[in-house]
Amino acid sequence: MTAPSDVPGSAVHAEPEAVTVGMGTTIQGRSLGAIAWRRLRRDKVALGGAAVIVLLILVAIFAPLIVALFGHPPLDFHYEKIDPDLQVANGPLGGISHDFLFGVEPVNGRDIFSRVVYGSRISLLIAFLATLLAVLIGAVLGVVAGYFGGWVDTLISRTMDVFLAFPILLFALALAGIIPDRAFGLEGDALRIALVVAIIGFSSWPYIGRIIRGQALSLREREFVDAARSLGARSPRILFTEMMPNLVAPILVYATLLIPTNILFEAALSFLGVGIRPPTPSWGGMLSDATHWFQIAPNFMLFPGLAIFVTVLAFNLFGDGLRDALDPRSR
Amino acid sequence: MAIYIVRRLVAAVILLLIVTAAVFAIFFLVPRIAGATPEDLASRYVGKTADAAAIHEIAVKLGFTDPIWVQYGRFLKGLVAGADYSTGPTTVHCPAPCFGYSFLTQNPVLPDLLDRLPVTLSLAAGAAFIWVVAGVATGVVSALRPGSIFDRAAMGVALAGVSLPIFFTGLLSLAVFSYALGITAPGGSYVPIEENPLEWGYDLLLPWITLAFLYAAGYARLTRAGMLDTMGEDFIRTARAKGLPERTVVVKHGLRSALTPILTIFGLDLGLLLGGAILTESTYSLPGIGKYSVDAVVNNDLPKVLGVVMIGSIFIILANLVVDLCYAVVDPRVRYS
Amino acid sequence: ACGGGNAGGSSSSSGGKDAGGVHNVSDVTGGTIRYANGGDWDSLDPADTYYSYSWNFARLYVRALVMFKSAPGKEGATLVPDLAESLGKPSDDSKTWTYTLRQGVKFEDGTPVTSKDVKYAVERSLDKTTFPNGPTYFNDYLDLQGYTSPYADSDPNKLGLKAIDTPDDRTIVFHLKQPFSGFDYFAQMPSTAPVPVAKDTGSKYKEHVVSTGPYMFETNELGKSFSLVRNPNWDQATDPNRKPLPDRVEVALNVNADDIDNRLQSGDLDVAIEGTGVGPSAQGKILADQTLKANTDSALNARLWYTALNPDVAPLDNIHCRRAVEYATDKTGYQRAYGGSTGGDIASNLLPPVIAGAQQFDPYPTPGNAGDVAKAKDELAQCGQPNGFTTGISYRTERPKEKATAEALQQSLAKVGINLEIKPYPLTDYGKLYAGKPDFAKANNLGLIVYGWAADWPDGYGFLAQITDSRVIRPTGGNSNFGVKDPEVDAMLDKAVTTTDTAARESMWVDIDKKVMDDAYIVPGIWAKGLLYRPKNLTNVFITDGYQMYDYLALGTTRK
Amino acid sequence: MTENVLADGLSPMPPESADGARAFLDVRDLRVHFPTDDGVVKAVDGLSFSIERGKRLGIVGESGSGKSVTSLSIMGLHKAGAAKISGEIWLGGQELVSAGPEQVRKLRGRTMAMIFQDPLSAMHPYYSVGQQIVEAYRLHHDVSKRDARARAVELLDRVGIPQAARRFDDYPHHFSGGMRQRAMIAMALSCNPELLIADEPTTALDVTVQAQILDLIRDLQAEFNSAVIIITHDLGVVAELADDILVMYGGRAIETGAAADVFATPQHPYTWGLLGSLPRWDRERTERLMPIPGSPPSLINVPSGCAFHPRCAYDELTGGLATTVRPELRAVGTNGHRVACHLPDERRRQIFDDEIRPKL
Amino acid sequence: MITEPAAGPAHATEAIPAERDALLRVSGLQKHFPVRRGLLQRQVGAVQAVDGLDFEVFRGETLSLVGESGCGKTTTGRLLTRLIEPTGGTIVFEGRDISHLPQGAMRPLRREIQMIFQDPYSSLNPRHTVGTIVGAPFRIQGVEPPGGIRKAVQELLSLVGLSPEHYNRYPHEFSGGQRQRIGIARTLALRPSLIVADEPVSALDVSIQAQVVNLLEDLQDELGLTYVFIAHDLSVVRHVSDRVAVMYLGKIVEIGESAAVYTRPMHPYTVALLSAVPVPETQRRDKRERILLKGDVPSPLNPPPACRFHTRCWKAQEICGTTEPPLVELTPGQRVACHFPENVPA
Ligand SMILES: Nc1ncnc2c1ncn2[C@@H]1O[C@H](COP(=O)(O)OP(=O)(O)OP(=O)(O)O)[C@@H](O)[C@H]1O
Ligand SMILES: Nc1ncnc2c1ncn2[C@@H]1O[C@H](COP(=O)(O)OP(=O)(O)OP(=O)(O)O)[C@@H](O)[C@H]1O
Ligand SMILES: [Mg+2]
Ligand SMILES: [Mg+2]
Repeated sequence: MTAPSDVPGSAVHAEPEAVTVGMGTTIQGRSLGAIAWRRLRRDKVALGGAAVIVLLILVAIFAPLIVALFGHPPLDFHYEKIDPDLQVANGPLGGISHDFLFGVEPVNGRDIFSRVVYGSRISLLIAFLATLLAVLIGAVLGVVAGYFGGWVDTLISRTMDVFLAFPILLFALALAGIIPDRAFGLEGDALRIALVVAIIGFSSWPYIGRIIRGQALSLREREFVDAARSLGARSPRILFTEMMPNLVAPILVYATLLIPTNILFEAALSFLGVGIRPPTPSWGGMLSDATHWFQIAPNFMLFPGLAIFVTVLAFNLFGDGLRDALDPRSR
Repeated sequence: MAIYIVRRLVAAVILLLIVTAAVFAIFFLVPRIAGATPEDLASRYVGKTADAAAIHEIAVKLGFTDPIWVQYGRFLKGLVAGADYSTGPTTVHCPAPCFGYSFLTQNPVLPDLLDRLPVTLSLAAGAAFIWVVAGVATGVVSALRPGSIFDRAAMGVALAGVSLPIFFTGLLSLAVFSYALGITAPGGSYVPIEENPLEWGYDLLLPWITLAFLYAAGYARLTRAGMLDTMGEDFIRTARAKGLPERTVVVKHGLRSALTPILTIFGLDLGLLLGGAILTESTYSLPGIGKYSVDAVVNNDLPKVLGVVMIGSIFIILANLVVDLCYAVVDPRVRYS
Repeated sequence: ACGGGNAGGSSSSSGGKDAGGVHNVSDVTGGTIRYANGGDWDSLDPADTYYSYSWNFARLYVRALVMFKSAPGKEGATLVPDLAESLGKPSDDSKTWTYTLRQGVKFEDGTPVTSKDVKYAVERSLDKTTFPNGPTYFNDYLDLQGYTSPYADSDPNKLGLKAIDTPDDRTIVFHLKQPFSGFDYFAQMPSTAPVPVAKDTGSKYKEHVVSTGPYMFETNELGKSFSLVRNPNWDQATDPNRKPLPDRVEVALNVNADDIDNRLQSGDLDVAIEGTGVGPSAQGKILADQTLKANTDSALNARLWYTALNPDVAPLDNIHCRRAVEYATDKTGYQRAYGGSTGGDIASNLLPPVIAGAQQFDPYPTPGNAGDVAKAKDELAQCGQPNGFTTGISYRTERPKEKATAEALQQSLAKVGINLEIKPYPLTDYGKLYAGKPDFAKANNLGLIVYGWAADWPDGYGFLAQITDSRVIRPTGGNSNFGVKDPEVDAMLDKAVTTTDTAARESMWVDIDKKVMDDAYIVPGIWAKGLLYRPKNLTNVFITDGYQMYDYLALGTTRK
Repeated sequence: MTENVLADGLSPMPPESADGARAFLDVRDLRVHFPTDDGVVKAVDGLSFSIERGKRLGIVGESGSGKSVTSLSIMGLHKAGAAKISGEIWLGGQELVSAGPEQVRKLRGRTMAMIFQDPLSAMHPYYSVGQQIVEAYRLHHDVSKRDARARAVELLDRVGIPQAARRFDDYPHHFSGGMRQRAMIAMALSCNPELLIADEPTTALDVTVQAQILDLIRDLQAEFNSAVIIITHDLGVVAELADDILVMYGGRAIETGAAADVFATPQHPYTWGLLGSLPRWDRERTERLMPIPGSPPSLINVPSGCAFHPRCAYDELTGGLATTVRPELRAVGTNGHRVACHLPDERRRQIFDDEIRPKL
Repeated sequence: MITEPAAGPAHATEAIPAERDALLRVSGLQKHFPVRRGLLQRQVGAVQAVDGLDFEVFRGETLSLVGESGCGKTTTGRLLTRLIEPTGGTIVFEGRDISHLPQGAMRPLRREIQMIFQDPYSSLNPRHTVGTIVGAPFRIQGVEPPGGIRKAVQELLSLVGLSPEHYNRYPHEFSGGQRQRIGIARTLALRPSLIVADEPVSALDVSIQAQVVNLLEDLQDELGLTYVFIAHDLSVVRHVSDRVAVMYLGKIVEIGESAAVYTRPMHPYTVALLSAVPVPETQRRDKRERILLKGDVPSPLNPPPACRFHTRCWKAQEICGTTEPPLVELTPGQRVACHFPENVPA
């Protein structure tokens, strides 16, 4: 028995070292997350997006502080800044000055800067919550549809079709007119936020749902699912322990990409007058107010519009980067 | 093929029923759950002053006192058999498919809708044309030179495009092009194509571009990704191995398969254009379905809302059907027998 | 600047020949006048419409018994006979009113108009299920005896209503339940314009109204546009009131308001038909530009923008709390919300100056109209709410100015500790389901209700009846009186309507105004003005006090 | 010797065109490197071989040893940016690495053609099988559509598609795996290429169909007298088909020679391992197989010296040479049998005779 | 355990004891996958993936299933492990009919029957650590091994030739062969008596394949395992199996001692199959008699009637297309389903 390939010792407890020799160099002990992080770190654009997002979140959180430092309370009127006849700011540039960084609103002279700053709270909060809701519904239903297949899948898929065929913007408009002032133990802004979150969440889950269903369908064909079943695992375990961890990456990516869509959605709702109630500032609401003024007070339209644009762009950039980083196919 | 189409149409009708039922239920049940009585609902349609008796009479006339399924049944019956409506001195027959009469204006809904359809169709068709051509062309050129200056610039613009809300770009371009520079038509301009095609195009130019910009950006991104994917396929390698010139490889082998998924998305988008149309028509105040539907919803005029939903859903379903048929033509693997 | 009752307000002169408040005097005929409406028309059916611009315009295609004179200023608020030979002849108790029709008036198809056609028109206007939009004065005042509608009428000629007699083809007699001295105002409503029973298609009649006026319908696309052309069967000889100049009238519906303003300025349009004045953007542009400004008129409307204080909602049930609000309100903010001085004058009481006999007084004066914190706090203390209180304020979602009002009130009331929660409701259901429904308003704590009211016609009754009479408050909603519930006021109203002496009647309206103000049920905001833009080619342009906008009957154009 | 090599058709290290006689395909010191996120993948790193027309060369080696990369380099099918290619590839007297892409393109399909492993994904799903063959044919021949069609039908018939004229209009998904592979072959052969590269042409097929295809390739090659490179990791297929064999490991050739020689007297320990780990059904059952321990090398951090040394049982016998110096191909015996191994020939022969041969 | 009365005669050859102990007995096993189309998902046909299998697996042996792609090998394996429900026939495991046991009742039995999967890349959950993967059987079955799960897993890892330190690593850090070892370790965790290995080495490189084959053999010796070994590589099958069953289109055409089948194949299909296998040897290449079959394997959706091989068989006659040949024992221990078998001893 000199054959070197027959490593001496118990044949059953076979050559652990020998096995690892070749691979020591081949495979570095990096998790998928680490690989993704490495790729992401090199993606300057995505990082830029992430930086802007972080900045925006900070702005939203510290809005009172920022406004205290650079602006005026968002609800305070500044009649002295307004030409009583023309209704717009005295002087050129819509009242932009070191005191009012973005100028003032027509009619009442509120500080556009601080309203944009406070508006970020509504936009981000609603977009995050709505995305969370959409992801929760979409991921659970998607994975259930994909895993169980059959009539469960048919039912869920058709439901998604119906949701997608539904004129959701109209529905939102209608619902907002019907919902009473107090409902579900909520009132005021909280109720409006809940309402908008629900509308957006319920209308955007099928997008996530479809993707997750597709992923679940292909995951189900992976043999580790069979392996778990052959060990006697029950469906919940397979769904949540075996499949879900593999869906975290796509869910994360599509959630990131859904956030900007939802920001736009929220803005559209506010624009059509369904969103949050005055005087609480929101970007879409400001744009809606600005429609009557944009010819003589362009700054009133420009700044909330740019705020939406920058936010959405940042999320899109980051989302794209994240997808590229987490998707093994991408370069 | 015929069987396939019939089957799809049957499925489409079922989907339509579900969607309308859902709309019906929402618009009826939600107010009821919020505590509204049939009279409350009717009181919306009684003018400035009416006493309880008149309100009740209207509630009966509009059928609010019936159970919801009776009302929905009546709606369905109107679709297949037409319906009779009292105008006061006489009853008129609204021939099938009857979408009902507006609660508020007492106008039949369908002619109103058909009247406004050309505006929305004009808007949609022009925008779709622009965005497909611009988006796909940009995407292909980008995909052929990934990482090039053109690619980066195009993708940058595309990303900006998908990040801009329609109502913002709309207002902005109105402010700049129509009011400041005066080179495009002001908001609210619309002339039917059969009256003056040139004027039609001129009036719709800005709305088209605004609406198309959003989608074109998306399509450029999609096309680029699709092309990059396809160009990595084995059959592209085969085409190259035959010695085909790169242009043939790209156009005949690459683009053809890359475009199929875009076709699907195009179908979906066409169907879902209503959402975009609502915002564009609101921004440019065009008298189309989008604006009509917003008014209908604001006035809680259910027959109108249902009509819009029907038209919208039919549109979605037709678009999907057409796309699927195109798909079958383009991709022999899904050809149905 | 504009004194009470002085019609037309301030008007700037333009290039054309102006005389007696009329711009561009001309009797050139021909051409097309193009109108645009920012919204939809409630209805073109004379029985089913309730907008002043609509009544103003309806005179182009139908003739009611009586009409507002086509004349500038105050004269425009006087009634003249139209279809009738003279104004109504009341019985002694003012319960019976008789009119005699002119001879030779024909429908557009040449059929002669008879008193039966007028009776039928009034009958059908009673049917509120078919014609929900129109006013209900006839329903309320005629002695109906259970009559509901000609469509439910067993009479073969559909003329079963006992409250109206037509003793012959030219005479029509109205019998009222209660005396009413201002019946001619009812008779000027388009619902007295004759409708041939054979041509009546009920709710579809609006698609083709049979004309008696100088113009008739050429095309009519509901919700989109319609056009009028000259009516060959209209005879100038029968009509001393009208001098129709243009050959054609086109009206576009549902055009965006900002676009209307822009197109007026570019000459694409002639008249914004609603007559409420240009939007904020255009106002800013126009006021900043002297040449544009020269082409404007400021119309003082019979309209009050106000905020009702709802006594159903505590603590506004206490008069002192209501008065605290009166004192705390910064009226300059209110005015800014409506566009500054261009949008209207600060109102100190209810009756707009344009209403005959109206007087201006200020029961709650504050320095510079900017609110008086000290007095408000004092009232609050008397109310037992020294630290203020919290209540809701409602407004109509689609009205940016009302939104601005709510925000401005929120600001100014906060200074005395009154916190407002802002609650927008959709315009169409505001009166029917929300603010105008007492239960709802109470349950949702709508202490302040932002609203506006315009007189149906410029007299005290037309202005006050619907907002101060407690008996018009219906628990089912649809109210415009949000809480003036005072039997004394009701009694004063009853007395006024039976008073035939005009001067006495007018002073009674002022008393009611004072009483309501004293009880602080209403915070008057602005007596509205509209900044009307008048393109150069428009001729015979003047503001009539009858409708407080351009008189559409008189307009002509130089553009062919 | 030169003559001998040419007669063999295999000349791993032919003289630098000393007398102008260069093999039909001559690959010299080919290096294909892919820069990636993790480092440079040296997929092929100094590979030389040649083949004459009328000969069949089998390239074997395990997954990732650079077989496909080599064939794609010859065809010029690597993406311009992704791969860094150096060395020389001479085909019929023309150098391809330095040639312009348009020049190489003109050779593709006509002078050299390729059969791919997975015929389903390698054919365009939207065009009929016939169209795809016609496309290749008409590109290089100025013939009418009808003539091209006739030619395609003839080819389909030739590769054994029943009712070729009728199947012409079928799409790839209508064909079974074996038929697709036949159609691929028909497509590749449509222009009578002088060099045919078949990259794992039978891996996706069943044994019985594989036998049919191998037969077909052999017959056609004899008929057209082209040079054929068969790439596979199935030693059986090579033994069946190839005249010469090239064994690759870690992007390099480690043994090459006439097929008979390599199977009869394999020289490299890796080749031994390959043969030893194969179970044989036509022989008596041996108790245990002789696996090669460890796993294939990383192509980014290729082991120093002999790339096989971490898995080699005899690397100690080279006195450390194996871990430091990269062995070059050296001739052993006659007939151009060459091996890249530091073991002294004597020692190697002894090990083979004593330890290996009995177990094979 | 209940000793079964010999339903199918277990025949003695010199290597195998007379009355053999059948661990698993399969009779008439069928699996038809319905093909549904249309709105109502009407069944328009069935893929007859497995259509009437009879065989038994003896304790401690390796039975191999060979055949071409799509002939139903994997389906058989999944039926035996009851990952799918048979359409017909019975599976008797240790005397217990498990063919239609509900999943709940099947759970405890899953400790006894385990499966090794073909693809080492897809059979391990990429998001779980090796420890989680190999420990999963304990957790799922609620078994607390002495010394804890971690210790048990580490023992298993060293049993299959991996280092216990690999416990916290993820599958992507391992090569294909190592991954297959991880899969095997998981299979072994509950000490099953029967292991169904579905092409356990097909995805591996030749050089690695042998490591795994050796490991499987060693484990069988050490732990007394019984294997049902599914493969299409005839050489590997020959190497590992005691008996072999040759499948064609959902049916067993020949089954017997592997030595006998390989040296004296009786079914024409087996003969053709063996002749088609390329042999890594050049000397004999031109001398070997090769039987080239016509055409491709027909679709199991619409298999040929009677003898399913008759469309490709060079010996086929009329009867082959009309009468289905039964699986009969022509020589002891070797059963063949053919009307005209080859190599029949005189
Ligand atoms: N475009 C590329 N970018 C980076 N690495 C690549 C690229 N193409 C191939 N490689 C790497 O080059 C090495 C050799 O690949 P190649 O495809 O030639 O192997 P092979 O011998 O054909 O293997 P198989 O038998 O699996 O087909 C592999 O490690 C592969 O990962
Ligand atoms: N879930 C399923 N639904 C429908 N048909 C199936 C299903 N699973 C397998 N089949 C079909 O059953 C037949 C047998 O499949 P199976 O996977 O058992 O073959 P196999 O012998 O394992 O083949 P391979 O060697 O390719 O793995 C095939 O035609 C396959 O398409
Ligand atoms: Mg390869
Ligand atoms: Mg299988």
